[in-house]
Amino acid sequence: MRTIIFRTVAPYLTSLMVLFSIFVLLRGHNEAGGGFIGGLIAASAFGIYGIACGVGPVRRAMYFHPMSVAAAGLMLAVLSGVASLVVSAQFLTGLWAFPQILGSEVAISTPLFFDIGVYLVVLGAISSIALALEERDTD
Amino acid sequence: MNLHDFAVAFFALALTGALVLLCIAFLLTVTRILLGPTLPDRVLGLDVLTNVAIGFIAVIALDSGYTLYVDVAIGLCLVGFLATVAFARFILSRGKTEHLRREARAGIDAEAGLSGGQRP
Amino acid sequence: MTGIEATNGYIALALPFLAAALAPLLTRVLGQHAAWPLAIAPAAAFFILFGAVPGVSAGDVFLFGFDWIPSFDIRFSFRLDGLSTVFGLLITGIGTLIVLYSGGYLAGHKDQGRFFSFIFLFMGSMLGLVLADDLMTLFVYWELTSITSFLLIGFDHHREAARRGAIQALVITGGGGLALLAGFIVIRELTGLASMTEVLAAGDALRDSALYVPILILVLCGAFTKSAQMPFHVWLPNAMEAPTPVSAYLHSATMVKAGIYLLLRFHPALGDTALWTTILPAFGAVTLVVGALLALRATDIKITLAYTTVASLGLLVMLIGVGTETAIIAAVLYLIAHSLFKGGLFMVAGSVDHGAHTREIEKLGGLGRAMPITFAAAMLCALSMGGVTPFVGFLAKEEIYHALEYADPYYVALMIAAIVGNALMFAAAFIVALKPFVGRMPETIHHPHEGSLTIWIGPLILGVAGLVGALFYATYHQLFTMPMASAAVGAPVEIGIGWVPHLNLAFALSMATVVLGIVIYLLSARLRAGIAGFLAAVGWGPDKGFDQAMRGLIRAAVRITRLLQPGHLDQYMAVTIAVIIAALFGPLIYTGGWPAIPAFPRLHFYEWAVFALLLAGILPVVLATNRLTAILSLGIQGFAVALIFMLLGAPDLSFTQFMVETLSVVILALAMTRLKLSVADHRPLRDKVQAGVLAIAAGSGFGLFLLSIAQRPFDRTLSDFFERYSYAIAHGRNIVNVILVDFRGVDTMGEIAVVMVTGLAVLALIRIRVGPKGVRYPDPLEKTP
Amino acid sequence: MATDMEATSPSVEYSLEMLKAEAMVTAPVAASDYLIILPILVCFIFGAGLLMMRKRVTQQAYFAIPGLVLLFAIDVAVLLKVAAEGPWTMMMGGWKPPFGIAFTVDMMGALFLAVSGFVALACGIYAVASISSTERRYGFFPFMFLMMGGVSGAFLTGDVFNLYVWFEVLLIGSFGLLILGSQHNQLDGATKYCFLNLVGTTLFLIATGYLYGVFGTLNMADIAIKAAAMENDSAVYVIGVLYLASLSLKAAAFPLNFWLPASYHTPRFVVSALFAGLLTKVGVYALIRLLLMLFPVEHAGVTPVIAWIAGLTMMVGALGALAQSDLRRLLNYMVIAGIGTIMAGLALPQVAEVMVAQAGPAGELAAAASTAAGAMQTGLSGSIYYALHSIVVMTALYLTAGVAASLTGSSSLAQMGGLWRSTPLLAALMLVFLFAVSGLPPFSGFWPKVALVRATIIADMPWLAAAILVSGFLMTVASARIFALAFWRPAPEVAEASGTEAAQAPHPSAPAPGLYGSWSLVPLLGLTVFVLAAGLWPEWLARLTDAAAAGVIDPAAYLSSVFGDAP
Amino acid sequence: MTMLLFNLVLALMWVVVSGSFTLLNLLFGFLLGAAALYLIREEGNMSYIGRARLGFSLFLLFLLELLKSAWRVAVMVLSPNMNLKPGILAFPLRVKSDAEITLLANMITLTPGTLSIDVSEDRSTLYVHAFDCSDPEAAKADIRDGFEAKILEVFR
Amino acid sequence: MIGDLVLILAGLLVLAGSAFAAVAALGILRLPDVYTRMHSASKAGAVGAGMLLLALALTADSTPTALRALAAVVFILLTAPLAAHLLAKAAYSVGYKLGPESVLDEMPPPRPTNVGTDAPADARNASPQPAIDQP
Amino acid sequence: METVLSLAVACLLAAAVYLLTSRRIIRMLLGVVLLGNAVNLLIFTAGRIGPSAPPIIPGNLSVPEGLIANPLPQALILTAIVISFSFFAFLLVLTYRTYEDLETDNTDEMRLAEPEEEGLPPLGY
Ligand code: NA
Ligand code: NA
Repeated sequence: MRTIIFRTVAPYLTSLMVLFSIFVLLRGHNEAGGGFIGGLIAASAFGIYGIACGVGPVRRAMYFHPMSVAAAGLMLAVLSGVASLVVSAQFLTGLWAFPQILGSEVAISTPLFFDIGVYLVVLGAISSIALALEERDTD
Repeated sequence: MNLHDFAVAFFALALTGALVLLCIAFLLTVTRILLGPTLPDRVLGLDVLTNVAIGFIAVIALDSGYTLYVDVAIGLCLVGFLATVAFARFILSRGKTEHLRREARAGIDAEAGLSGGQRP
Repeated sequence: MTGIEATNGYIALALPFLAAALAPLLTRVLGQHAAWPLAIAPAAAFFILFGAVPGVSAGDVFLFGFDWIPSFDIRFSFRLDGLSTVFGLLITGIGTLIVLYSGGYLAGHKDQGRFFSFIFLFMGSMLGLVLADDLMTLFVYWELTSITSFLLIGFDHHREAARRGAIQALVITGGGGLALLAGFIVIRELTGLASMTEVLAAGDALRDSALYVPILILVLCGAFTKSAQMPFHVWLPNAMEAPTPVSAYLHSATMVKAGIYLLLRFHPALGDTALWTTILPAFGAVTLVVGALLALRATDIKITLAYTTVASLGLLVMLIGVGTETAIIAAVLYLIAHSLFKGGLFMVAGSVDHGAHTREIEKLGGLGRAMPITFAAAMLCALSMGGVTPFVGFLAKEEIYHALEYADPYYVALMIAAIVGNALMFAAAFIVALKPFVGRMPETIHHPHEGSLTIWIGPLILGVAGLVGALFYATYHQLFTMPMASAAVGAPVEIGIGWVPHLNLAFALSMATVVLGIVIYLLSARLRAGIAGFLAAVGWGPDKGFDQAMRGLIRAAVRITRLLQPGHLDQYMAVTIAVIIAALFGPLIYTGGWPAIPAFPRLHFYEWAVFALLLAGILPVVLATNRLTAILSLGIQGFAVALIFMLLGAPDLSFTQFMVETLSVVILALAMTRLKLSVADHRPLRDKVQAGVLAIAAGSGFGLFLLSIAQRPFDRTLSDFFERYSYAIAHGRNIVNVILVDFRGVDTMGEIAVVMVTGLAVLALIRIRVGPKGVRYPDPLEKTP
Repeated sequence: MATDMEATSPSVEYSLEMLKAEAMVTAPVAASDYLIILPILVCFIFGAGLLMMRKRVTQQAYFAIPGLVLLFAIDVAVLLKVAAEGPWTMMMGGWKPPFGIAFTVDMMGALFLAVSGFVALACGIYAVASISSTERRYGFFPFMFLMMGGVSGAFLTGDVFNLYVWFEVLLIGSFGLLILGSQHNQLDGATKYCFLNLVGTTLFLIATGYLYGVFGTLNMADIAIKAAAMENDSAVYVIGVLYLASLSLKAAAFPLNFWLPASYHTPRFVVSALFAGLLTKVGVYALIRLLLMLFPVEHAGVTPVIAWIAGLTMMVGALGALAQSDLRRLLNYMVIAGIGTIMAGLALPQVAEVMVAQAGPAGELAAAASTAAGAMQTGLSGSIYYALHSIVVMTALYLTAGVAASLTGSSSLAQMGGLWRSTPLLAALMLVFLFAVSGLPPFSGFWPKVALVRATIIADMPWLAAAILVSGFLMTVASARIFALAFWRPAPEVAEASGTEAAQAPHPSAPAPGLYGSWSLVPLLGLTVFVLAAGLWPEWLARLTDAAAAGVIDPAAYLSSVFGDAP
Repeated sequence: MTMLLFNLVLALMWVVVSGSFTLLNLLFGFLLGAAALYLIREEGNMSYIGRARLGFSLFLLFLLELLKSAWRVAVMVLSPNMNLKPGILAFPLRVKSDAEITLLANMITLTPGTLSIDVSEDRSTLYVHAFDCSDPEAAKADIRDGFEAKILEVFR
Repeated sequence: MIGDLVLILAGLLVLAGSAFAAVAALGILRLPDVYTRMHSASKAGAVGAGMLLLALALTADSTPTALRALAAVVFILLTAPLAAHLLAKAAYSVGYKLGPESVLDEMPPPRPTNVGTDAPADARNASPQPAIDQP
Repeated sequence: METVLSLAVACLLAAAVYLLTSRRIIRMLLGVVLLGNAVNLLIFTAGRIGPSAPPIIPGNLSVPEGLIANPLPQALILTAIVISFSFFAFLLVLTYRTYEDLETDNTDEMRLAEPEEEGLPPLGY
């Protein structure tokens, strides 16, 4: 699918979609969205990038191997649960902090990191699948 | 009837009308997807179905007042595009094989009047 | 505990196992001479047990043990009374000689250490078996003897016959063992009797119990298989594939006696009923006569001895079955005598084999000069076996005829069997013990020679023991036979029979037996041919039957397995789904949990439209003959489901469903890109009908049950909780998301693990490949920074 | 740190602490209570970590083996804690039961957990020697850890839906292991395994959906309490039977056992070993947990069905074992026979009426007055014992077969041979495992079999006792044949194996001869220790399984660990 | 420079989409945008300036033409007798850069009666499917004098 | 007052949008070949969905929602021509011919070697692919 | 609504079963997707259909305003969707690889794990 037209637009579409995916991830706690959907959107973004520009650029874009991203996500999710053990709470108990940054209140919490972990896992695993399939297709 | 009442009534009526139209659109689109006859036709049908569904979501959001459904619509925009791209890619790749070129020819035959889908 | 400390008992029980552990090492260091130090173990056990004899002969019963598995109410406990002690003495005493004999017999054999280990393991098991009190303890040892004999019979494992013999022994004795286990468990669970001591104390109650018949039959299955009663006897001759020391030990003195031990042991509790006095003598008599005839037919002296063992076991079972005090005494006398002479004769057979390199009776003769000590030992044993005075065999035979001398058809029949059997065994004894040593030595035998001390000492001692026992019969009875018989009868008995013949009916019958035996000996060649001809005419025997049964079993297993596991996924799936449908409808019909007839649903028109869209998506997926249409229709129904979720207030679900459904269709397309699949996709009508029936049943069943559940009142406590605290504590307005990352975060943790593993599994699937022609492709390298 | 942050938060209402007291378990958690979550954390962290280092194939073992040791150590610690203090519960997220997900471990769970950790360690050590670098690169250890995470989660969770999730985790992990290597027969086997198991888990999910519809809760303890209050509810009955069907499929019970003989012989031996030991047993565990503990009344209603399932499964397994000419496929059927034996212990009714008839004949002798409850206790204890034994022994058998196949270059009974002569230690171990799997004393399989036969006899089901014994007999035959043909018999000469056999290419997944060194014997010896310890001195284990069975039959301790003493 | 511009656009879009008009959110959006752009660093080598200024006017044109286009399609589809003379035109391109070609192609697609199908490999020809090919040269002239001219004017 | 007018405007947009969507659907049903249908799909379809989202933006209860609806419109407009182009190119490359009523085809027929090879046309895309299954 | 949903579940399940019992893996894959959807709708229905207000707490409140749709089944279904999607992806690639290597998608023709021409096991000892 390497038409000039698609190839020109795809990178921008991809970054737009990645941005949107992060948005969906971060607002998931309060409105529709969350790590899984965010991850799927991000993976779709890379999928489009891959279809337009090939697997190589996608791999370089992600820098890490997608499966490592997924593993890091799982690790992050698990560790965000472990955090509550440090304060002698039950596993996965949500810990919240609301620091003021530049005058606005920002919510930082273990459930947020958990959701980011979900995002990374989905992004990594689904991209890995898509890239693996795509690679098979284009060699 | 003041303007407000009219606006409200008109809006409600418009929504009902829109739902009717969109249901018809669903029906027509599905018909095209089922009829085919070629794969691009069906993919096109799915693309339109995505658009109709986006519209449907918007109308339901208006109707129910839960405007947060717009997020669902956005998601559908994104993956709808992905689906079309992937299918285009699929069509392109399947053109590679001799075997499938036969299918493509058969598809064109079908377009020229033969019934779609049913071939030995 | 007086006569024997419990500690000593445990030591006696443990010594053989200790020796088994040490044997490989000692053998590596000392070679065949390891037999001497190793023989200390059974000898020591013998003396420890002998220490109990005074008490036991005074009628004491020594019990010792401890709670082994209190959770299962199982004790590791032992009982030393006359029966078990004398058995123990036989096992350890003959065992000592066998160990010495093995040292010489297998001298230089590369697996001699292993052999010693096995034989000690067996000895320990056998000793435990006879001493055990708790039924489960007994059974464990019982099965251990089966296992160890499997290893011993298969010792020469490079020969198929040895492997066959081992399997046959394991199958038959193991199978009987399972019946015995069932019998023990029935006794244990339904009567509450846990040990031999308790069983013996509750004999009357047991005999009156409705469970008597099953218990008896199960116990007899165990005893008969182990003691080689017809038709389970086939394993015994085939077990002769084992090295001769094994035959001498297992198949004469010990293992085959385990069944006899069990019958003697249970006699006070289960004996003296019509069933007992019918089944046992019947099996015993048939086994006696058939075994003796087959002994005559055999040409291999070891096989001859094996069949005489079968016959002897039959005789013993017959006597125990008769069950009178005299009969039990006779059985006890015969049992001890048999252990001595048969053990000796087997060792003689081994020595002959060792010296002449053949065991074929036709090819043997004139060895007496070259092997005088062996000849002497052989004659001592044979005379005892033939019931000639002054040997212990004579005492036994006299007592046997005493026990049967009643003018009653039942006894007459048994008496005839006994006479015929004894005469045949008399002949067999001399065929083995006399014929190889006298006459002309065939040309085929080169340099026959006497074996080493360890080879001939065993049979000689056993032969002499048979003589000494009879000569000093009072002590013999006092120490051994009376305690044993008392235990087996269940009451104190007196035995007075001596080596000096008294002129009575028994003696007359004894003489008649001898005369008949001599006749048979002289006619043995002709008789052998006759029996062989008869057997050839019959053309079938239990041994052949065993093979047929095994093959039949395997063939049947193959047929059944092929039927149940045909290798077709569609059939597996159909059966699986059919079972699931049955699992749904069965209880639904049984309990009548059908839904009430619902009112006509009131939906908005666009809701109907969405459901119509769902249907419009489903139908082509099912019916399309074109795969691509089916795949795209899949997208339609997915959209419809997503819209349903949205209409019902589940935006997250709807969002996800749209994404997932589209991605599913997309990756389906990506994967299909390369598949040169034909687009057309037809399904035979029969298939369609079968699938359709399953589909309609599954759909309607699950749908109806769902409806009936939806009609029940609902407990919404959980969701109320989530709603109340979602924002207040978990700081999230999207309750669904809060459930996912907080309330039920662990679900999500598992879920992402699934996603991650899926990614990896797909990678592995795609990257590791074996080409269509089985070519291995190189390990692909990924080029990522 | 956390309290600090919360105090400064403006959006938190002043009554937050009150709300928390209302909704959450606020008491600090004792350090030892964390044990309940550690098995999963270890599995996930090591799995993810190994995935990140998957390209460093040579270093993976240095990471994986300590991980497995740690996992086993934690599992043992959990067992010891349960033995000392009884069941305990941790509420994930700190939410009060039944709202959050409860992790509850009782004796049964702890036993399964510890034994699964044990065999995982054995398989891990074995895998270091036997798994190729390509297979490591494509995730052998991550798959294994994640699968163990699923297995551990299934044993620990006290929430039905969460159990479904762990089922899926272990299932997908097993998929990964199953296809690793991509041999053609693997692909075929995996197709059957995957589709059929997918149907099984989906049925589980369906039943869970219905369950939620009926009870409105997913917490097992909560369900147990609510179900006890319901009298003969038809929906509960249906749900119970659906769970029975679904978990029978997971456990490979007849007639839902197709997937097992179709697939277990296709992956690497060590993978088969891990599967044979664990996967089906998780199904058994869940069946005990869900059907016996949560729905005792419904269970009593279906005991005749379970008895039939058990009997037929035993026969199918034992006959199947006799019918095979390939050692691995033979072992597949032994797994099934073992499942049948285990199921026999679940076929005993809890209701007392059954024994009334039985009391008569043995009346005057019935010193040990047996009751049906006693039968169930004995049978369940036997089942759990047998399941633990089966986990270890089936793992051991596949591993031993793996070494044997690597030495002879084949796993066909017709082509293996000579191992008793060439590797007596291996052969001896094989013999021990074969006798153990046949249920002969003094090995681990004997005592549970005794318990099961006892229980079935007490419960007046002599035919089921007979089935147990007959299947044991057939297994003995099969075992003896294995030993005679593959170990005793001299290796067939190349010339002998002419004709059709020589023409056939070696089994594609048969490992190269002599692949494994003596490293592979280490796990085997470890497994042997269990087989002998549980056979010669079974009391330690019998006491534990008895306690486990008692905890299932009367789950009061389980329930109070979730809800506290006041219900 | 262009990257910075696009990054700013992304940051603004973030603010718009997330609906929180604070400096912090803008900063955050900028960082996220930078990250997102980093991902595609290889492809982002556009070489035109002033896109921000021109983009808007082009966009308005776009919308208008699009509406007209949709209307024409609707009229045609709803007319009982669709008098179609469709076909594919080969339109010789004057615009050369990827971005220009892309823009033109997309605009053509959304304008009445035409739909870009492909660009030849040497980037000299744009193949356009048109509803009305009764006079191909007139149709090509329409494009040449309309959108292409506008784009050339704007970009050069 | 303004609110009511906005509501009426939104109502009009809703009607127009759904009408366009229906027309798009009718178009793909009525038009003769895939290329002409693409016109209908990419224009009427996009405009229909866009108008409905616009109506949503007008009546949304919060600015962020409205802005998101607008963002969705922009996204649709961005992707609709692209999708049409890709689909048309793919269909043509593989050999799906124009309908019989077509009067002109100036595009060269798909070259067999070029069909769907997706070979990188220029150096920029010549990213090395790992050679995996070539022995 | 429950009635119609039950009917929808029945239809989806029936279709899934119909496809799963096929010999063609591609068709079975389609069945897997339908099965997943059927189960999701089933759980949704089992959690009862109440008000259709999405379970999202409005910005100015700390608890939902009035009755809302039951959030728990939604969360369960989300988990189930993700899992069934993962399984679908895996099965799809498995099918793809199977087809590549075994050159068939007909399970009847895949006889490698359980070959057709199996002889009897050794009948000797
Ligand atoms: Na298993
Ligand atoms: Na399994």
